Amino acid sequence: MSEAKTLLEDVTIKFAGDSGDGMQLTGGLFTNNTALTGSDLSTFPDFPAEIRAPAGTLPGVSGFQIHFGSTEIFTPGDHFDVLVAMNSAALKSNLSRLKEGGTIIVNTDGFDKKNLRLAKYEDGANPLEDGSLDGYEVYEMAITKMTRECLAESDLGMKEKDRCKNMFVLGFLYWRYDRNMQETLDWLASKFGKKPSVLTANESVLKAGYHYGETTETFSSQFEIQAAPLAKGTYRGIMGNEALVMGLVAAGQKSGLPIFYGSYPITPASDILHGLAAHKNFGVKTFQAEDEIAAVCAAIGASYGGNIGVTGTSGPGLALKAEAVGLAMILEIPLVICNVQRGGPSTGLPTKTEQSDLLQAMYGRNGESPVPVIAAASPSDCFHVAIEACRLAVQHMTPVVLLSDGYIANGMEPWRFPKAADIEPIEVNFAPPGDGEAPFLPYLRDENHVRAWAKPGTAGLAHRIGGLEKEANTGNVSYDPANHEYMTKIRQAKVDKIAEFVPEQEIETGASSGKVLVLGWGSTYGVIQSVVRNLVAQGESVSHAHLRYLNPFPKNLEAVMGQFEKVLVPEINNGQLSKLIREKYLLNVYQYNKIQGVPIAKSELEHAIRDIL
Amino acid sequence: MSEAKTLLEDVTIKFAGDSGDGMQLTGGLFTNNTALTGSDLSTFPDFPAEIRAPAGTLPGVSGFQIHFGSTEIFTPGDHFDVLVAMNSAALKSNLSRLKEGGTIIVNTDGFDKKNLRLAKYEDGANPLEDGSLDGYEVYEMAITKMTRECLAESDLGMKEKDRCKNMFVLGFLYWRYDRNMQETLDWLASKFGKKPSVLTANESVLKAGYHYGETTETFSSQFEIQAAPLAKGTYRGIMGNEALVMGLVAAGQKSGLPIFYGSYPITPASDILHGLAAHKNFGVKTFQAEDEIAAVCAAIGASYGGNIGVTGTSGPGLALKAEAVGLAMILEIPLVICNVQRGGPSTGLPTKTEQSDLLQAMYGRNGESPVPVIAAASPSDCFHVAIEACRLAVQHMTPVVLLSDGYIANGMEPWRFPKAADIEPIEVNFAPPGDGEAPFLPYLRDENHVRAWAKPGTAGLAHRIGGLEKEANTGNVSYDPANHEYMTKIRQAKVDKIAEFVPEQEIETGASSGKVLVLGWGSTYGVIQSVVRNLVAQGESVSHAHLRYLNPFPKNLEAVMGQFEKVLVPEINNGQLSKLIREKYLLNVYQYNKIQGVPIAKSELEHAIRDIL
Amino acid sequence: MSTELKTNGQAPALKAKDFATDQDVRWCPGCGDYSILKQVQSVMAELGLNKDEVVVISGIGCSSRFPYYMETYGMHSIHGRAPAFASGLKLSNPDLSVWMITGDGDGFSIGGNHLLHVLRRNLDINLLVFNNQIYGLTKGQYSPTSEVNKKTKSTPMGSLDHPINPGAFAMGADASFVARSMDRDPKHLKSMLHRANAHRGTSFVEIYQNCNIFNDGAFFAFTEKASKPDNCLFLEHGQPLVFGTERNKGIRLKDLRPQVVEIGQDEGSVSDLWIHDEKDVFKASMLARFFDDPREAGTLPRPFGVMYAVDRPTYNDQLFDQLDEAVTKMGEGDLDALIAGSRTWTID
Amino acid sequence: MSTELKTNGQAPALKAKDFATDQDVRWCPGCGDYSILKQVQSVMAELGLNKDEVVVISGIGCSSRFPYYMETYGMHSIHGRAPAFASGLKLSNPDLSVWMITGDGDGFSIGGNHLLHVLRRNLDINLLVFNNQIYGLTKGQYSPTSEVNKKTKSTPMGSLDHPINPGAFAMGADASFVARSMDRDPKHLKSMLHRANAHRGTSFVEIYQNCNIFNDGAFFAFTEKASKPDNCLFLEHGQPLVFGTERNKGIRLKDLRPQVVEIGQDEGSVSDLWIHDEKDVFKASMLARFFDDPREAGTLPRPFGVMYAVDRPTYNDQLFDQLDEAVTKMGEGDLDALIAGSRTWTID
Ligand SMILES: Cc1ncc(C[n+]2csc(CCOP(=O)(O)OP(=O)(O)O)c2C)c(N)n1
Ligand SMILES: Cc1ncc(C[n+]2csc(CCOP(=O)(O)OP(=O)(O)O)c2C)c(N)n1
Ligand code: SF4
Ligand code: SF4
Ligand SMILES: [Mg+2]
Ligand SMILES: [Mg+2]
Repeated sequence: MSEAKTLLEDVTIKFAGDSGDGMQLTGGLFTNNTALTGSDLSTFPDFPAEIRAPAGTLPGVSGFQIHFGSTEIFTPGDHFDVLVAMNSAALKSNLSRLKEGGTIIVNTDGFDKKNLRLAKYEDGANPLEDGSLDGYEVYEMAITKMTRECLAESDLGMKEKDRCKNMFVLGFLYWRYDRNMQETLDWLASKFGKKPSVLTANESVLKAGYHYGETTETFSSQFEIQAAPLAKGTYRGIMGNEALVMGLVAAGQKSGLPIFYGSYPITPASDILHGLAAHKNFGVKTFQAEDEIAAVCAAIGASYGGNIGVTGTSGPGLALKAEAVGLAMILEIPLVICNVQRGGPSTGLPTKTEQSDLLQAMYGRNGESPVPVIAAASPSDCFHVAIEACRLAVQHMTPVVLLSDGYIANGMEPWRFPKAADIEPIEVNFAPPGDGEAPFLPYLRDENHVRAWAKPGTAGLAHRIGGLEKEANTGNVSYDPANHEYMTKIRQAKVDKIAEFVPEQEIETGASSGKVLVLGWGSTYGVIQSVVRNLVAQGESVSHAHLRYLNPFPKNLEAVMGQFEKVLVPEINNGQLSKLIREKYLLNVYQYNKIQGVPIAKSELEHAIRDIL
Repeated sequence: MSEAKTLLEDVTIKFAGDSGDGMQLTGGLFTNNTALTGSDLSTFPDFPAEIRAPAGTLPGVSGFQIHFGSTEIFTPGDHFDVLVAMNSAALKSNLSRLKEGGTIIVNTDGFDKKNLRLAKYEDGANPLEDGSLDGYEVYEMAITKMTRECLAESDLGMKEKDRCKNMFVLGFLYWRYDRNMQETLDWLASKFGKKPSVLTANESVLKAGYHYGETTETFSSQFEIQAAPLAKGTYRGIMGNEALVMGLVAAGQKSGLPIFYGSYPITPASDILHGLAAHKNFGVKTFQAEDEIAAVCAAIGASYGGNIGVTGTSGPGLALKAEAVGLAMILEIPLVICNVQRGGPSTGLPTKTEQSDLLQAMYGRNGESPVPVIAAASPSDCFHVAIEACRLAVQHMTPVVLLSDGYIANGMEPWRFPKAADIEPIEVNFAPPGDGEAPFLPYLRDENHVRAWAKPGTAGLAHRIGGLEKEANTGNVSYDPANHEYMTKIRQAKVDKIAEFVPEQEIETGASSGKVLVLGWGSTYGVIQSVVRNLVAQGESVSHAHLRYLNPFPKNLEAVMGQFEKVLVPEINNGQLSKLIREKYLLNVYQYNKIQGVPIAKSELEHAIRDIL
Repeated sequence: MSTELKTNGQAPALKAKDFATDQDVRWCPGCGDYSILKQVQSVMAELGLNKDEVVVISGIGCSSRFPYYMETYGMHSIHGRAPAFASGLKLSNPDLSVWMITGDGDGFSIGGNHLLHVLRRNLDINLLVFNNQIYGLTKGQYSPTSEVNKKTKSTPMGSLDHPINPGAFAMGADASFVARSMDRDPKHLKSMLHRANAHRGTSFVEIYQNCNIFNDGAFFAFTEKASKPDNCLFLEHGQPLVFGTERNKGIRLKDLRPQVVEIGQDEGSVSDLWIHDEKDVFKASMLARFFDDPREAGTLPRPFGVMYAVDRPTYNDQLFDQLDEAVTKMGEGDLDALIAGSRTWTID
Repeated sequence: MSTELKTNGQAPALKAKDFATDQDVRWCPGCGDYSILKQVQSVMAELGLNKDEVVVISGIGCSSRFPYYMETYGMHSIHGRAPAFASGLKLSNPDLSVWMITGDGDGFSIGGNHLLHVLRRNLDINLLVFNNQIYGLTKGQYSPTSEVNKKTKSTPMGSLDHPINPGAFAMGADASFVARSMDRDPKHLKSMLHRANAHRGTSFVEIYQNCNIFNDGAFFAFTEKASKPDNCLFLEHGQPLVFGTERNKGIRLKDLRPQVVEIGQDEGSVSDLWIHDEKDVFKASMLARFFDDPREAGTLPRPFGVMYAVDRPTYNDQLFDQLDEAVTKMGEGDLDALIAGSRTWTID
């Protein structure tokens, strides 16, 4: 047992194994444990494509990446320091992202002939033997065997025993990073309390892994990562879709209105439906519709009835909702459309991330059909953005598109969560009952061009709405040319006016003027923050501004950009925000575009910035 | 009977009456007759909203406008010289567009109490009596009564007799413009040959109208409009949707492939379906699908099978097709999507015109999903654009959006039509049968980035295609990051490359450099031509360029625009082409936008140009 | 006539005309929609409905202009999707009386799937399908209920598609209430509207409606005096299937096939006749298949009335039960607890 | 077993394995889809189909990955729309053998309307619905065929929607061929595939398919040895409805309601039993309604086999007939004549 602990600033670990190896659970437990140490962290799961491939194959590999450290952490890390590989396929598909000289913890039992063949290693080749891992620190452990041995006395079946092998790895890593396992033991107890033999098995294998680290001579060192200088407060780990769910629930509570969520399952948005379905005690109604069109239409129907109608989907689903969103727009009814972007076009890369639905959100409807668009920057930000989307929708009587993406949706970060009491209430004003004398004017507008929300069931307000152009004020069908122009312009003006109700654009990091402004939106937040902070620390003249409001843009955006010589827009698409900025401000922005279904790496972005510095 | 004939350069006449009064037929017959005189002309029908309103009411008014003259005519005219009003509602709803001092030909029988009330004239008010028509030349004729009298001997029922009253007006106008009626008499004979009493009735009323003009003393003058200096050749009158139909049929003939048209009825695109359905002897297949989605998917299926798959719709339908168009894009399969634009958003103004689906055509799909977009400039241009869309689709293996609009679709103009033999053939290269040895690579590309069209049924080419991202060359499903970026970029490059296969942008009128370039697209062609020619004639430094290719833009477009101090983009929308030009060229164009569901008037455009001259 | 029917012994608060708006009704003169509008307005008055609690939701089509003419809340939505809007609305506020209007194109063409799903879910909505066997609003293309070989603008050589049988479709969708009526029998139509309203669940009422412009006379065999008695089988729960001018014809099953018999003739005794049981799903499934072309000889008559009506739980009741149950089981939602989740840590 | 069945007296040109692609099959180990894939491949071989003339078209779902594993032409399209792609394809080239694959979600949820319309149009397509009563690909939400009160990720308190009965739906859509089979009875499945292929028109074959990950055992009552005989009613045209381990149970109609009788017992004589007639739309409509929950006592068995099969003209035949007829009537299209129209004038 080694005594010396090496102090590290940050570490990135990738857990990789077969879909059946429990890597997501292992990663999750390790994450929770890490959070308790006060490290800042960021995680990202890396699922196989939708269908479980046969065990041991490359498409069957499931991964979980965690980056934690004593500084502020913004991304799950580009490359990992440590790769845990439970089988040959896991090693093969992850090796290229392991840092030079990095550490490999390998389950040698996953490298038999069959496994090697399934991982498509050349006949007879075995990376553990052929020197192809030279230059890495490789720790070979017969994890399956040791797990079985540890459970020799257990009355579990072989399959169940083998399922414990992830605990061995976890225990071993707890030892390596000098952790307290109590919290995990507690969790196991609560989870398997009713199945004593499963509980005991997991406990003993976890401990066995820890002890293996303690007792074996293989390892030279334990590592320690100190707490990050995070703001004081109480934290939890949060994933984007989870935060979105909580934000919607909070918006319901804070507005006093039921949330109605109409949706049709689609990766990576389905978890919003799952999450909300579990919160019926908050009065949240979920409706799994027959398709995306029915989902959004039901949400519009619910908004018409005075609930907050919300629908959620991903790219192809947003395309299907286009016509109905146009109706909500002309009806001027509240509606929130959550779009968790994934790799496109068409079915595309359904389990990968991308930012390529921005233009669709802006323009993907017939006619002149402006709607506000906002985007979440990180997992926890989904909470705030969800509330904001509901606020804008009900206070401005408009559909609002909320953009998230697969990376945010499934990524996790620590969150110093707010108290319910500190969340601003959402003021809602339904039209009061009519006196039956003066005719009710459903399309009369206030100073912000907003009409009243008149709920069916309210006395004296009976009126008809529809998708045909309407006469100003009365809402009666009108084919009058001048009226159409007026209505088209006032609907645009209403959306534009929202700029007065949203915060001005701020600089996140760096000076408010200088050489390069990196202007991001959505899930590139973490990588931009991390790179720009670094560059600023190195004395470079770089700043970071991050757009949460894509339509309308914050009213000072042009002025903010004007303070810099160059504006760089990094996006996980072929340049969609760039297009909007170019069009609106005639500004020749620099672009950095990556269209690979994966987040931008720090090194890539740093390179792109340095190129124009 | 007056002897003097006044020579006029051009005249605009508006026929207006109840939906049941046969104004479209009257207008059509008058148009055909006018064409024979060698005048140039342009027409536009002005239907009531979709449902026949009760007879005599304002929403029930149906109109037909014709502008003809001895100069080149580009628009149906802003204001009319002559208004034919068959009843009170027709007068009321059209009077504001009659020129000062214009002529009104009015059927006094349409001004009884009931008619006045239905037209919502104030109680007791009658415009024929209260002096409100002072300043116009009003010709009152008891048309209904005279028609009935003329048919006193006929054995037709009263309703059928009354249906002839439009012939009275027509005959009268034939006299007024000194026309030969023979051609109309021939037409009547062919149409009603089998119903002798109907034929006789129509003939006699037509002649009665003519004779009424000849014999009555009311009129001071006949008018004559000389032939326009049109190019020599054989002409016919053509409407946009008709031309589109013929263009598609021609594309089928010229490519040797069956046209498969999958569609779901929607105003103003339904007539394309109707037209094509009548051409089954050209091997054209029409499929009225259960909705727009099925329509486009069936068309894609047909293209997959080696037909030219075409679908047609209007705005809301295009929204519904978005997801499937994205599939066709990633499959890289030929597909033509005809979108006859109408007033939006949502159901909007279904019978009115607008150019507001350009951005939807460009960006209305999930993910990075570029497709070529082209637009017709005039009714006859639909013919050429339809062929061009098919050519681009099959030669570049891509969906192509063809934009028309309600104004072009229903407008008519004389057309010096081409000979079939002079239309360029469309070359199609299906992948040849495989030898069964070398594996077939469905996504192998040629130098233009175009893959082969491999028809099911071809020996040795069995392969699978789908909406998931595919590996370059093989087309197998691929989640590889670099491959996705490559494929995204090559799909974009393929579309961009089309710029090398389309004509360079030309100046239609005016010098190739100067003060103002008016840059139009679609149905504003006529009004821009007409105004710019006029201004040029007046010595102003104005030119007109008209975009037929909206994506990609012609490769010299920037250079063309660069020769002018200012570029003005007039559009019947809130500035959609302007956005594209601003974004692409960072050029601060001037805009003139009219969003009233009606075409831009000459005077309005002239004003807008003069403002920046 | 039941115009003066009073639902609860009190005079109706509103008259039929109170349900009419100030907008001009824009259907073609002579359109069957007028009669349906009138019957709906009178039935609402008869039911003593409060116009502030009624919502009429439609798609797109001539028929779907209906909401504009009803002085209630209303939404003229988009083509084919009315069932979804109506579902969301009902789930937002189950106290509303929701009436959905659709046409044969809106309902069975673009909207067929939503219709299928609302029927099986059984939300408490009254769903009226105006079947004129044509697309009226778009000026006369054939619709999914048009007979084969129909010549229309879009099918100059005749249509090829086998028509949808709305009753069979609704049965196939496991509707809990399936009825048929017609524009030209106001009394029958009103009684169906009363039944539909009384039914808890999605009430599917197909209404034959004459489009006198594009498909005039499509249903004359059923609606006109001379042919009606022989072609229409008016159903009454618990009564034998009898029809004909003299009510001398009946239906019985022979070898599992329905057959027309002359009552009093050879084999026709009333006691052998099929007794209508609107709760019997097997019988109703067969009845819905009485869909012969009345122009052909020896055909079965077309059933009118309630073919099927059973009680099963409504989606809306069940959803609200779950909301209550959730509170009972988990307590009122506590936002702070939700946000904090089960695992937190503190940095200080 | 009919593996070696030869359709035309000649040895099949291709073997089942010739219909397998080089792509790894990515379904979960144990998934019912494997068996279906295998049977389809063998049947194609047995039929002597030429792989260049077969096209397999699917939507999205686990089941819809099917085309990737078939060494034929294939298209993995978008969710729910496969019937439309298949229709367009068949109309582009009616000589192709078109097979459409869908799931209960793809087919009955988002795609219900297209299914309805392809069935009534009766294009000559073989349409296989893999019903696993769950959304597999999106990881386990309830589907339109899931039983009421199903607890899934999206319905933690149980689902509320009354399930679709696929057979009744297809009958309601006036399908010309309606059959049911299961993944775990390869022989029966193959015979159904043969029947489907032989039928001219849209052949609707529902296949019970076990999703061992998200809905394991959903059909065990029908597929497992012990319970199968008592719960499955295997249909044979012209034969009485008999089932049970000892084939001692039968179905007859009593008072127009189907009833299980013990053969040889009190009232049970084979001659009284319902004789299956797959051409009888009334009987088939009733058969399709045998949809009881096998876990409940006294229930009707679930029919497997061909419930309904009639000949009616296919849309594709009729469309091509019209194309021919048009040429006969109007002559081959003359482009010059078309362009010129009937009224021209000349300026010179
Ligand atoms: C998305 C969309 N597609 C097509 C249309 C055009 N459209 C309007 S109504 C209609 C059919 C109406 O038929 P039906 O429902 O039978 O109503 P009817 O007019 O006969 O009462 C169609 C095709 C539309 N408005 N929107
Ligand atoms: C437009 C669209 N909406 C949603 C999805 C997500 N999705 C893919 S498959 C599927 C359901 C699949 O269920 P089923 O058809 O029963 O197939 P199974 O996986 O069970 O075989 C869903 C909802 C999608 N791909 N596209
Ligand atoms: S077109 Fe037909 S359905 Fe429409 S309003 Fe006129 S008569 Fe009625
Ligand atoms: S999830 Fe279910 S249906 Fe999908 S492959 Fe796995 S077992 Fe089969
Ligand atoms: Mg209709
Ligand atoms: Mg399924």
